Amino acid sequence: MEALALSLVNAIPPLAGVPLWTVTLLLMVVVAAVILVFALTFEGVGSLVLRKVAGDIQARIGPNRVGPNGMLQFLADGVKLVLKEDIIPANADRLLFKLAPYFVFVGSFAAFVVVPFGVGLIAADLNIGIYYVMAVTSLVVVGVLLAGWASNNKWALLGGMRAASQIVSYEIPVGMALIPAVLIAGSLSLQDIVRSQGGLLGIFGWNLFHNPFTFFSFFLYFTAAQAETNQTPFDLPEAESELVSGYNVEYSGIRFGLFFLAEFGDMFIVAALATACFLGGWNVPFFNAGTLPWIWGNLLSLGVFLAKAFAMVLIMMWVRWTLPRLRVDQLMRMAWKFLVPLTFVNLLGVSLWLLVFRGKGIPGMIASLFG
Amino acid sequence: MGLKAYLNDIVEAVVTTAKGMRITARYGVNPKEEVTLQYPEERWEIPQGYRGFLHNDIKTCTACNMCVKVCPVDCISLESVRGADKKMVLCSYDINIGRCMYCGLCVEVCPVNSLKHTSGYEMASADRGEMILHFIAEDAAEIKARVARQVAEAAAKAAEAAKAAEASKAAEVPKPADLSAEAAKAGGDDPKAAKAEAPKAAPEKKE
Amino acid sequence: MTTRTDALPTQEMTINMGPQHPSTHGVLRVILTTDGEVVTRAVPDVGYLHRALEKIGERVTYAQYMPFTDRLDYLAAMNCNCAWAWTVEKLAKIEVPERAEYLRVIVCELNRISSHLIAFGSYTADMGAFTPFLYAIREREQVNDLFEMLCGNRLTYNYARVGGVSGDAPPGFLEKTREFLDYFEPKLDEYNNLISYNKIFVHRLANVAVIPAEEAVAYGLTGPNLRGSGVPFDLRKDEPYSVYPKFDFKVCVGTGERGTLGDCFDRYMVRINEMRESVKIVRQAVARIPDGPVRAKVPRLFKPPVGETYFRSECPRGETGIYLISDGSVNPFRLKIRTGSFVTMNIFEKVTRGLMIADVVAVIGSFDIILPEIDR
Amino acid sequence: METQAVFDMLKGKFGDAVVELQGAGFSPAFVVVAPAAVKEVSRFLKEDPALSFDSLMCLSGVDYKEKFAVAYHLHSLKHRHAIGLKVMLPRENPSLPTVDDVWPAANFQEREAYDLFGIAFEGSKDLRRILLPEDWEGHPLRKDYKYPDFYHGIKV
Amino acid sequence: MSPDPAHGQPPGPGPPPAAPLAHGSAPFPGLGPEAHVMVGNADLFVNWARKSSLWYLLFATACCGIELMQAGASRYDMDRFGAVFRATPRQSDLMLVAGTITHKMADRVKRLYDQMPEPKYVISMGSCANTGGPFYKDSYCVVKGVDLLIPVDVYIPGCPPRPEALIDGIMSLQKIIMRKKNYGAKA
Repeated sequence: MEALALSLVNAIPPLAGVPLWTVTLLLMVVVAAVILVFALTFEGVGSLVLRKVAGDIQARIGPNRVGPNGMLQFLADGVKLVLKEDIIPANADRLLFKLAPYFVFVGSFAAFVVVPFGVGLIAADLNIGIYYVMAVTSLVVVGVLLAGWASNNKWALLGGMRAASQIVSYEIPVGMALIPAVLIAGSLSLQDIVRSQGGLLGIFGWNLFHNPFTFFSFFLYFTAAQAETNQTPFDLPEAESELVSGYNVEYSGIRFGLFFLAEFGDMFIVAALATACFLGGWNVPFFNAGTLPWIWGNLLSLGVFLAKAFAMVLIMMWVRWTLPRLRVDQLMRMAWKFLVPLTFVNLLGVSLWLLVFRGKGIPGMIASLFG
Repeated sequence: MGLKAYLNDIVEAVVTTAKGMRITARYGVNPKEEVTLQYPEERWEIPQGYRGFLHNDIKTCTACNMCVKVCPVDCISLESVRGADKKMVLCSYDINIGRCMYCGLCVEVCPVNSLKHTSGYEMASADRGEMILHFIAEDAAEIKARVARQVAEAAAKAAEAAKAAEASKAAEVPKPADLSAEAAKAGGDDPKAAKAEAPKAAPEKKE
Repeated sequence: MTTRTDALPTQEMTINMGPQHPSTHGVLRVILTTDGEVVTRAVPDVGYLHRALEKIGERVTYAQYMPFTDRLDYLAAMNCNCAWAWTVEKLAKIEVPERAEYLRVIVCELNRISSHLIAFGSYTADMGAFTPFLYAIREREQVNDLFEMLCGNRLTYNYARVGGVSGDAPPGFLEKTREFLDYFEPKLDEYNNLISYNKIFVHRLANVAVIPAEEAVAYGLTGPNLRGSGVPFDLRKDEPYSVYPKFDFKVCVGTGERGTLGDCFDRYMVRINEMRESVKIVRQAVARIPDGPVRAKVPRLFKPPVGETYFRSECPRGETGIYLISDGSVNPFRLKIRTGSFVTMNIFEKVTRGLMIADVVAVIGSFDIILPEIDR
Repeated sequence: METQAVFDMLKGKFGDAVVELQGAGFSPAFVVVAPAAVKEVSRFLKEDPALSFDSLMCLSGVDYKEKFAVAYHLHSLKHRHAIGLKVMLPRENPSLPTVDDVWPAANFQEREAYDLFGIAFEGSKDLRRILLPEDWEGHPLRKDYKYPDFYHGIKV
Repeated sequence: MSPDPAHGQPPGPGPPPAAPLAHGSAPFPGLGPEAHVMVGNADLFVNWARKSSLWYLLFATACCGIELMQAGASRYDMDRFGAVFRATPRQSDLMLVAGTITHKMADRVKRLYDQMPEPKYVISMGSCANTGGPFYKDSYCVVKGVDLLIPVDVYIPGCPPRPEALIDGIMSLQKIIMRKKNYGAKA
């Protein structure tokens, strides 16, 4: 960010007199605002799309009366939630009750910072990008647990406990499934990982097709991430038909709205990580977007990235509307007996592969065969 | 758990999930599978004989009271007086569609088919009182007064025309009959009997 | 899990589930005592929909009671209508025209399909898959359309009458029924592919709340719940009434195909298979329905002879038995309705012990209870 | 097995505790037994191999105006026969032994009879009101039941 | 419990009629007549948002509940109007009383209503909720109309009402919501 500020100061002479840190700070605020707007828009549109997809799958239409073809549905929902009475139950722990939604929202929103949207479109290219995402999204579980505890409602408490155990368990397979991408790129930075998948091989340069183990890794990641974001079949913390509404059962108005938004934010983060680590990120197949002028290159790569991420989100919704829900012990069983061992085996496989073939993937080997 | 069973489990899970997702995808992409009826614009064609809100054609209604008696929930109330021509005149005929259970028993017993189910079903209202349908707009008291006048006129005419012997007969007031017993007798399968019966001069109200 | 509990003092938690809970199928209330997620005791508290149907029965005439039977089990109103008609006919020994009996069988079996569709759909919704529920309702709408065509209402039909049915099938009804059956039968395979054999779904149901056959009989379970335990007892076959003996169909029983005999999956599967059998029965009935009148002559204010009778018929939720005492007047003297769901709830506390909270939902769904039947 | 035969068998075993057979106009026929003997008779009906009435279909309270009664409808899955069992009770403090240890199915239905008729089942493992709220007054299915005017301030 | 103003209000049929905006007197003194326009637009927007997003409480007690489900299902699809079900009263705007309310259930209904956040609306669906319906005459334990317990905005007759009738009821509730004055109206 400081580098960007420096270049900005150099580019615009009137800024030379201003202290560098103010420019940096201003830039940070602007970037944060842009990302916030993006996140909110995505979350709003996401909720609409979710309902539309549900409508399609369930042989009906979905929202189509509010605004043209139902496009303003999310706006109406949002405005209504903001204007709703904000109830804090009498026996709730007021401070924690108020705090919990912010934890959840911040947890999901802060992860947007390292999402590599384009060639140069990343708010902070941290060199520990993946770690950062894993760490920050874990804040969500704190919020959910707080919400469950503070509501002083047994359904909420059960939901919170379920969320805690679930997210803690599934962190491991999620992390393990992402490590192959790190190994191949040799970096934890998401930008580096995306760049490592570029090149002349087109879609075969993606980590997904690097070797059989990465291929499986992608699906393991996808499954585990579905659980991380509490999507059906792993939506136990909310479990409408069991826990009424789970951890957010006592929340109303905008506080509930924050949970609601965070859910879609998480969804996008997961999809973005999958895109960045396995599906080539913003890389345009057979084309190097970096060679274009800055603005066009970024726009093109942004478009490609969003298309991939949205496709992933759609698949998540599709799964959500198809599958039933696991039971809590089966959920744990699945994490510890299936996903964790399998991701470890995969990791071992990828490491061996990289060792044996000196970092080359199958497409790369085939390409080198043909010269 | 052996390795084979372990792997089998995974394969089965993947295969059955894929099967299910294929089905939902088919519905998702095929717009022809959509069955939604966009209600206010598109409407379901109501079949013949649909049991919607009740409607009484008061012109043909004979105030026989059959519908009132057969109604299991007492949602019909009618008030009638004997008119000058010895026929019953309806003073009020109300149906509380907020209580009605749309069973159709009253329509079945109506001897002159004046009570019918319409195909209407929309009558959302903000007021509970709006759910009571009044089929006679005029005030019941007014009708009663008018009919009483007519009866009195007719009686006077009859008194004039006939001599003292008849006059004494006209003055006699028929007794209000025990309706349920009479109707029970008249019940059976002969609606005519039910119609002919119910000789009552006193206005009879059932609620 | 259990080994460490003595080190850490834990407390049991009492949770109130219902009466307003999405998966109690109405207003059932269950008082759960749980140790974490494990249910140590689940006591059902019913009566939130007690509407005094038996008392009403003593105050209205035999014909007037017909619409109230619609409300006895609103998912299978036709079956309840016919059960009432059959009971009164048995008491008063009224001969019913054959066409009317055929029509009754057709509507009963169609209603069984639509009722099982709700059972199937709401069960999958309880298990977290909402889409099959909507598919099931989509098919159910078509049955509703058929009934609407036949008797003018979608849910509370009031179709049967003492001595027959309220009206003959309108022209085109039988053809439409056949069309529906042709449409519906393949859908069952689709359901099976979509959800029944889904790994997660099977895992949720198999080996949960196993009820052995003797226990099922002792606790008075009937209908699909009894057959799910492997007891091949179906009143349509074993105590035949109406024209059921003329049809060829199979009694579906649980086989324990994915777990233990008598678990939730068996009860679920019995319903799915029963829909297929119902389709078979309706097909035969539609093909063979004779011509003739549909209503015997019954005086409008009819008084049955003095006597007591008990008639039971196979409703979608088990046996609906009506114990009717007549004192020769126009009103029933005493009317007791024994319903499948009410008796089934008796075993609820026993089978839910030691299950998890999510399983309690599964058990409620697998019994396919409906509250007006429990509470009346 | 025919009802008459069942009745004779019971009469032979229990003597005067078996009061009468209600046959004509009753379907199924009822064997009327004395209140005190109902548990033994039930157990015998269930466990005798020739009878083996293994399922209790229906248990109903009845208010015959001058008397209360409890009617049991039994069915045997093994022999496919059915019978009724009836116990006449006085109007004052009607009570009889429970049969829920013979047929577990009886519990809920006994609770219902208790709730709606006020018939007490001695030895029942859980005899509480089942359909009506705990603080409801009276037993509504009795013929002399008067509807209350208000319940918790809401007009009935 | 919710600190909602309706608590002390005696339950009566329907909401109090929306106070019409007093003409002549500006809602915000000193702002001049154009404040009318502003307030009017804000009202319009807020009401639009509220009517377009009626999340209803899944509160199906009896027969009408099935029609409620069918109205939310594929053929009638209440989601078109932005009406989706929520399982918890805290997140619902609309309580669809679908079915018979017994005396045993009565205080639950009141509690659920109290738990809903303002602004909240109630639709009484079907004869049982309207007046007690089939159980009006002889039933000792049915509440004769849900408006004895909570204020009702819209009544839908029918036993049970068709899904179309329910949607019609929701649309008339939307009309009622659009007429409400939130800002500037003197209480």
